[in-house]
Amino acid sequence: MKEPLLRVRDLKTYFVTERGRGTARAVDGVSFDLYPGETLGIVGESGCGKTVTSLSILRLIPEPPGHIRPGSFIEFEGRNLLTLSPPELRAVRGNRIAMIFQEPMTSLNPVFTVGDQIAEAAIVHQRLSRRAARARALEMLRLVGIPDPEARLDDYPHQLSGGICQRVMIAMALVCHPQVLIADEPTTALDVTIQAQILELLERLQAELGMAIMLITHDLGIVAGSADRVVVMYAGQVVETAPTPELFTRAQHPYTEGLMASVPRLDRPPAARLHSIPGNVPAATDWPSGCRFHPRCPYAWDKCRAEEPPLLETGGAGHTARCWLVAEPQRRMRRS
Amino acid sequence: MTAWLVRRCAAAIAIVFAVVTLTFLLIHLAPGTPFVPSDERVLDPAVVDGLRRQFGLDRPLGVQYVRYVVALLHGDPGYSFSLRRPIGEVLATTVPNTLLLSGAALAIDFLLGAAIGLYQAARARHRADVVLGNATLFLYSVPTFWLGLVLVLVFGQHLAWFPVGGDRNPVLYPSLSLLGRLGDRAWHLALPALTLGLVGAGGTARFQRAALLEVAGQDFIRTARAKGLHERRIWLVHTLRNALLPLITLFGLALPFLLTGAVLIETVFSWPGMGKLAADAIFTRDYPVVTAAALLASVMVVLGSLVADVLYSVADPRIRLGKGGARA
Amino acid sequence: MSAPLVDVRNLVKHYPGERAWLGLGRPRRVVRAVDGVSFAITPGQTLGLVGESGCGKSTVGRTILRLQEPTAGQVVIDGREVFTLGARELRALRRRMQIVFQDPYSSLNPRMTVRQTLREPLAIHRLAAGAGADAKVAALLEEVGLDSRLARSYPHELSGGQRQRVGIARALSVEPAFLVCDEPVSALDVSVQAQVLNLLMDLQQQRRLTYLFIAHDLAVVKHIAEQVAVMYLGKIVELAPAAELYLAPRHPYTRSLLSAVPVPDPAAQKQRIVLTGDVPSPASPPPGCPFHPRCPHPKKNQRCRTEVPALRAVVPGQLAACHFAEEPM
Amino acid sequence: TRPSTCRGDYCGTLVFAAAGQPDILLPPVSVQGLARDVYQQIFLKLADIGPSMNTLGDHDFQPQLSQRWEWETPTRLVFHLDPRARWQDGPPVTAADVAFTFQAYTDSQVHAESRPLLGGIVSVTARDSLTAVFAYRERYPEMFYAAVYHMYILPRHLLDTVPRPRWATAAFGRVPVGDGPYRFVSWTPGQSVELGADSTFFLGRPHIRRLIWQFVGDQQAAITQLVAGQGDALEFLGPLDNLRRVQQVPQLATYPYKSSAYGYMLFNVAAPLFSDRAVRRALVLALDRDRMNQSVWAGQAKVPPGPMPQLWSVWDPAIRSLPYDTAAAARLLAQRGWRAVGGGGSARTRGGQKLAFELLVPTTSAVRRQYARLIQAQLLTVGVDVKLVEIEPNVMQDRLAKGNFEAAILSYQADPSPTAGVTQHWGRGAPGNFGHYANPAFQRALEAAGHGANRPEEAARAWREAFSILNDDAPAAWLYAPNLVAAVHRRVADVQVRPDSWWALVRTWRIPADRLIDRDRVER
Amino acid sequence: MTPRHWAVLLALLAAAAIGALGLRAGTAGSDAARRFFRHPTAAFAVGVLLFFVLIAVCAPLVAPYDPSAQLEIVQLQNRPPSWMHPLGTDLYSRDLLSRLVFGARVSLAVGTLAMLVAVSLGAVVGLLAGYFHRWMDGVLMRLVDVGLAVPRIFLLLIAVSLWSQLPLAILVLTIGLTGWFATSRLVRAEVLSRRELAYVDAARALGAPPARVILRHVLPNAVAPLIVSAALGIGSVMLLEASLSFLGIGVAPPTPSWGNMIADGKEQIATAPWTTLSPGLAIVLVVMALNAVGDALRDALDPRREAT
Ligand SMILES: Nc1ncnc2c1ncn2[C@@H]1O[C@H](COP(=O)(O)OP(=O)(O)OP(=O)(O)O)[C@@H](O)[C@H]1O
Ligand SMILES: Nc1ncnc2c1ncn2[C@@H]1O[C@H](COP(=O)(O)OP(=O)(O)OP(=O)(O)O)[C@@H](O)[C@H]1O
Ligand SMILES: [Mg+2]
Ligand SMILES: [Mg+2]
Repeated sequence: MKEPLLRVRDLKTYFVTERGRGTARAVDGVSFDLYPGETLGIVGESGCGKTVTSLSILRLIPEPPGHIRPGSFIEFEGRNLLTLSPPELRAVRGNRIAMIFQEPMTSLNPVFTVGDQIAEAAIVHQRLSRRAARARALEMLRLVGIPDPEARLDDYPHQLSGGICQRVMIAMALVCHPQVLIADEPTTALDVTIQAQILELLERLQAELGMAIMLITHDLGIVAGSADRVVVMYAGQVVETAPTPELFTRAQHPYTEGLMASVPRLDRPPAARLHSIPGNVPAATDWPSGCRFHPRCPYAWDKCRAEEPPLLETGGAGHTARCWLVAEPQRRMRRS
Repeated sequence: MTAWLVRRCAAAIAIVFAVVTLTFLLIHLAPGTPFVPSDERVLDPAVVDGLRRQFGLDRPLGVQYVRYVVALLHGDPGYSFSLRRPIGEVLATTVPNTLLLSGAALAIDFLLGAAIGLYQAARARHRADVVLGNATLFLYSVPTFWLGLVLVLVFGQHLAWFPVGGDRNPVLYPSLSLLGRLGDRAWHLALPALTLGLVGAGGTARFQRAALLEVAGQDFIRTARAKGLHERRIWLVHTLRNALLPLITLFGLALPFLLTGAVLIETVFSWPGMGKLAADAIFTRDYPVVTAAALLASVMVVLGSLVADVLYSVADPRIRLGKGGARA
Repeated sequence: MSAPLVDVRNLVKHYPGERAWLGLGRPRRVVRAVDGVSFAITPGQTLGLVGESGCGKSTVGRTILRLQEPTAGQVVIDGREVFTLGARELRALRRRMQIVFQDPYSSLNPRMTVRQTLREPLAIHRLAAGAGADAKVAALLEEVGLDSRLARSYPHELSGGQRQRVGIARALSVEPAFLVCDEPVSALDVSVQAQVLNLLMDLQQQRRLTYLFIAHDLAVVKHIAEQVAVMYLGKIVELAPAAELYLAPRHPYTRSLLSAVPVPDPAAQKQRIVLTGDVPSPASPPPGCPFHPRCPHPKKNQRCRTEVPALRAVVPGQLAACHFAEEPM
Repeated sequence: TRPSTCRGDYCGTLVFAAAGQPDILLPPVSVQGLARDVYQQIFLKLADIGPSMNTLGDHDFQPQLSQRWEWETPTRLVFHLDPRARWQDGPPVTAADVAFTFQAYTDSQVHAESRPLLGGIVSVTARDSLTAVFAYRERYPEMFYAAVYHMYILPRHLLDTVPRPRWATAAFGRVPVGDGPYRFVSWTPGQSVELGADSTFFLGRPHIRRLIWQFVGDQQAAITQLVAGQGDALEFLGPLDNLRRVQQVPQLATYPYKSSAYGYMLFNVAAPLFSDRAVRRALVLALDRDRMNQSVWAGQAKVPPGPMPQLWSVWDPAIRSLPYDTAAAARLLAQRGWRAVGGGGSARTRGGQKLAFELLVPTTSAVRRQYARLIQAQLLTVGVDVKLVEIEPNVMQDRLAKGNFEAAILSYQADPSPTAGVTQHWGRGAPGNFGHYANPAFQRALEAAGHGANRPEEAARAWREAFSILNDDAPAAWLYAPNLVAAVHRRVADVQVRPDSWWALVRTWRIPADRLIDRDRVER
Repeated sequence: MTPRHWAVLLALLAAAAIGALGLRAGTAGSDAARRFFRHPTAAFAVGVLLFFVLIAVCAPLVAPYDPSAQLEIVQLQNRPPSWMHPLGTDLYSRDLLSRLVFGARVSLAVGTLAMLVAVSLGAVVGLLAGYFHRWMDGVLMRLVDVGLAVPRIFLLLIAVSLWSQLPLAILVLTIGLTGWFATSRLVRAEVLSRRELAYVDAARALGAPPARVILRHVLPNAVAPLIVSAALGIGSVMLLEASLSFLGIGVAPPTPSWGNMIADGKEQIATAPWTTLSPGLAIVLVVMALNAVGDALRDALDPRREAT
């Protein structure tokens, strides 16, 4: 196997909430690897720390209230991103690692033209002249398949639809040909038909440019269709990692299992009732002790309440799960 | 855009007309009489009556109003009672002075205010921010005229760095070179403009700081940061440019505020402007001047907000192209 | 089949653009949010209304309940014609029809506790007061699966799913027969979404409710609706029983919509029909078939550009508005 | 770098700090005092009052435009104009101008303030170009004063084309052309008026080359201007505080002068409360006017024995007037049924009605405002509740004229002539008799004094009698007759301040060549 | 000034400090209070306001003299601060501290009442215009345009000149009546944005009549900006009252207000600066405190302000 491009180890990002209710441990010891050229899907429910993880990689966490705990480690090209000086960090941001966000409309500056915004990164990182940068911007618009790119160059974001805006975001992120593209729920705000267009585009671009994509989503369908490997997060932790086919056939963690079962599906006849995971996602300020999923877990026993499981190898290649069931599979049998 | 402008202008004219009517009626309903000597003398009521007749004040109010409006439409705002000269002439000397004062104050207000606001926002919640925050709050809370009185006392009388009043040196001015004249005017302008400008800058800085911080929390600033931009560029280009939009709105609202301040500051600094003229006219019941001043003030205010709107639509592309301009 | 509880005929809703002359003059440039929509819902059944963002789904729901005045059309609910009612009769009819909103954050008054929220309809319609009202509130909370201790909470203290349940309880408090559910689960996480969907289905069973279920997620609609209407740019382009529609969609739009939904099964990845372009603005709809600029149908021709296809029965019970509904793609 | 070329005896520039603005520089139609300060430098009278300020007869008057005059008959006065007199645009000043001026002053369409004073003159005719003849109806002591004091001779050739009803706004009044020591240079409304010396002036070239009135907001601003060295002269410093402020400034000299002003609290006799003479007397008795004088003027003023400025020759401390006696005041009030309830500090009542009245005072006068508040506090101690109504002079004037007031603090800038002054304000039905005071005895005494011919001791007795009657009736409480102080820059020599018209003698002031400062030397 | 007065003054100072700190401690549990007191100056500002309110309420206890008593019109005129007269005396030999203390009553009352008039009128107009839209909106907002087109001081001077003698109630009323324009716009904007919210629709769907919708659902949620603008409004009214006094129209003498204290002292500003300094500083302090509180309230009442 190749060397990982990006290695995240024991990432802890906490927020000091002023509510006097302690610290929100939004990301609490997350580790995973991103390999060159792959698409890594990160799934999980709202509030489980997906966005905070991705922001932490580029150190975009607002400080205060947030801070990345010492001991966290994000290796990229042999350096720890978390200890880079500001100029070094800027040289990575937008240049080696780029990011696109969930809300394309609000993530673009409303008072600058699309062309200017795309060209900006090229001017800053590659010291292109204005004209060259503009040419590059045009090229990027073409690359992301925007019709009539010359005319769009001088448009403002509000003149564009959500789908086009997301394409512009992608063009902006890719303008310096980064190694890594972090896409934080790039299609959640879009309609299905547009979502399909964007996913298709990302696939094509990855094939053409050979970058690694970290695709964050809460939609298992998207992961199934687009990701090579999947990281499932729950309550600020990684609860399961596996290659995509493996995950969908042999999910080990009860949370992953429950998640899959509760999705209404187009490809199967409707059941009378949907499966549902009882309860709610707990608040980041007080995760349950022991296994964080135990209050909602149908299999939980004493050990789960008392002791937090580590990520355990399940036997499948690159398949790990944070669940005592991996160690004691018989208990799953007994319940089901 | 033209249609919009035409509509705005029509509305503006209607507003100005309403203001004139309102002022005319109110000031004529107020008790008191024009033509009273400002020194301690008692005027023969017969003389007053004669003057009233001469200026048409013996007619019923309705007749006076109609006459006034008709004359106004013919471009004749009448004669000032207390200055005994055509109002056009009176305004021609006072209005430029007020514009000069408000203009200078506006410049101080917005340049200084915006700069302080930017500095504060970029250092939000640091010491400098807290200190400046209190300073701007102080300026914002100070009665303008009181600050003016204090400044006159300190810088005008005791230190004698600035003149204590007036808009020019009446002795030297006629013999000065152009440059000398400009210098003289600037020197006289300094204290009143600073007083008015500083008080305004207090408010503007606070507003600007809030606006910048609001923008700083938006998604697209995070995008800019993710692009690897320098913090300076993020503040000066991405944040500031967006935060200027609310500032433009404030700019449109600043004019009435400045005119209000001008009434007081012109009094404190004996600045021969429209504000003082108008206040004096109200006190001396110089009806035509009051109405003319109200007319002009409302024109200025309406124009100010019009300019602000136009500026806004120039600065904000979302408005520039009109609503529903989205092209797919 | 019994007579429909809700009968919508040729519903039209146009939003006027901005008005000239100080807001008093003639409006300019209308938005044709809903442009001639007809359907009927049998008592105790669910009609799913799907379509992309901005196609007019919410407007249909809101106009039927007369939260907005219609531009034209007729709606009969429970035998009464909604659009001709006076204020008093309308208020009475409001007990029969209710709405559940999408956004769990804005649909509850942040300054009212759950109890106050739920007591309000009881007070408006004088259904219960005092201890009776409290008992009713407790019963409602129980019915939607909430702990009655939550009655004292404010909305911001509740999770999204809990809020949505309170919203449902509020709608149920006046014991309506007909419920418009405007994307009630779109904002919820999958695990919670399942809980709420189950709840809605249970309630329908227990109370014999009739639903107009608005959603953009075809999978969700498939799960809950007996009938499905697909909207595009203010018009219904396909209307059919759920089973038929999902099995054999007739309109090219429905087909591409279905193909675009990602399926959580890496093995079952099928061929996506990726549409080009975006949904046009309802302020300037294209002439002819509203879908023609994006239509992937191989037979697309000049007729599509000029002639508006009527919504017609392609096979019995399955209506589609396409000139080539019979042809395979 | 400034041009500073003027040297010698005729340089001088004076800046007068002026709280106010002139209305129009056309003598008969102007109503503002400041306008007179300015136009009296531009226009001449036939003759001017002498330093004694005596208004009786003609012997204390000094030639001005006329070289000399004579009485052809007891009721015909002939003026011989100075042949050197020229209008500033060239033509000589002629008797036709005098006749024209008289017509203008007496024209009902011009509304000259002094028109009533000219009532005794039947006609003015030009006998030849330098001889003007005044014909009177009858003889009276101030007949010469009436002819010359208020009438500034106007240029017929410039004004006879202006229709009389338009004089009030005549353009001439904005760029006047006269025959006096100074010619008009410029006037910017709201800013300043500038006059320049007429070097060919026939009575002698003025030493001060430029006169500039700079308009400032109020008295306080004027003093600040003076103290800051931007002004040269101010005729009136106001209360004690200001005097102290000015006296600390080395470059300023102060010039006390007898003022022509006096102040008083007027009761409206037509108001129910003040129709009662005893109440009026009680209120006057209750006021410690000496102490108020100390407080406001630091003793610089005197409490007048009647409605008179210190300037008048009829001033006589022996005139009978009411003393300060709160006990007597309280007794009087009690007698009239006004009972004290509670201690001091609350108003007396009668039949459930409070002993209270409104006292009008103009916002613009610091001195009168100060008096009003002192009065308010002092009267409260005898159980009278004074409601201060501080209003703009324009409203006050209106209410006075309409009789819509109970009491007011007035201040009067008097003519040098007591006859005109007293009659105008206390004569029955006189236009200035706002308080509606009327007493036949007083009226008789007044007439006797006015017609006292040229026998001074008889006149003085008549005046004393009249004022004593007035004081007994207490239609007003006389508050102050100040000794005013003017401040003028020390470099100015030969400063004379005239009580009736401060700057009337400016043309005789001078700045010695060795004391010239920058602003004197500036060449226009 | 006896020891008793000093004691009362210090006691009130302590009470204000304790009150402010106590308030902060007492409300520590609530989110809004926490957001409020997060502002560095909020507690101090609350203390200042409390102090002045206490002083105003207990004026007769704090003031060593009758505020309009002329103690000795010759000897005690314009005395600089001393132990007997901690803030000095004025031209009329009145004790400035006593005047300041009683002036607090008037100034705060005028500020509060005029603001109440302005804010309630603005709220009503804004609600009507915002909720009923169409012609009502058009008419009312044009009215507001006219009101905003004349500088307020100008409008006030004219309005005030209608009375030759200005009763306090009229002063309050005119200040209020000329001050609601901006508020009504604010409320209208707020209503317009709330009008479309789902919970308002829900109430309508439940059959709630317009009055109920406005009063229970729209108004309470539009009230936060209203409270903030009220806090700021008191300050601006106080400044306005001072300005009017400066121009010679304001609270009638001898009743002290901070504005007419400055106006009374302005002629002595060169020779007895303390006569204008203390009321001037009092105004500045209170207006600063009100602004600080307004700012803090803005955060406190808006849960979205969590992060900033
Ligand atoms: N600025 C912040 N201040 C305080 N807490 C924060 C902040 N940002 C995030 N959090 C907390 O961190 C936790 C994780 O948030 P995050 O945005 O990473 O979730 P997510 O998985 O991206 O969810 P979603 O699907 O809703 O985007 C949340 O519980 C949130 O409350
Ligand atoms: N009050 C309004 N005034 C003007 N246009 C409106 C108004 N409300 C909605 N519209 C327009 O009407 C069209 C249909 O809106 P509607 O909310 O019904 O769509 P929708 O299908 O519910 O969309 P979504 O999935 O985003 O909720 C949109 O183009 C929208 O912009
Ligand atoms: Mg997220
Ligand atoms: Mg919708």
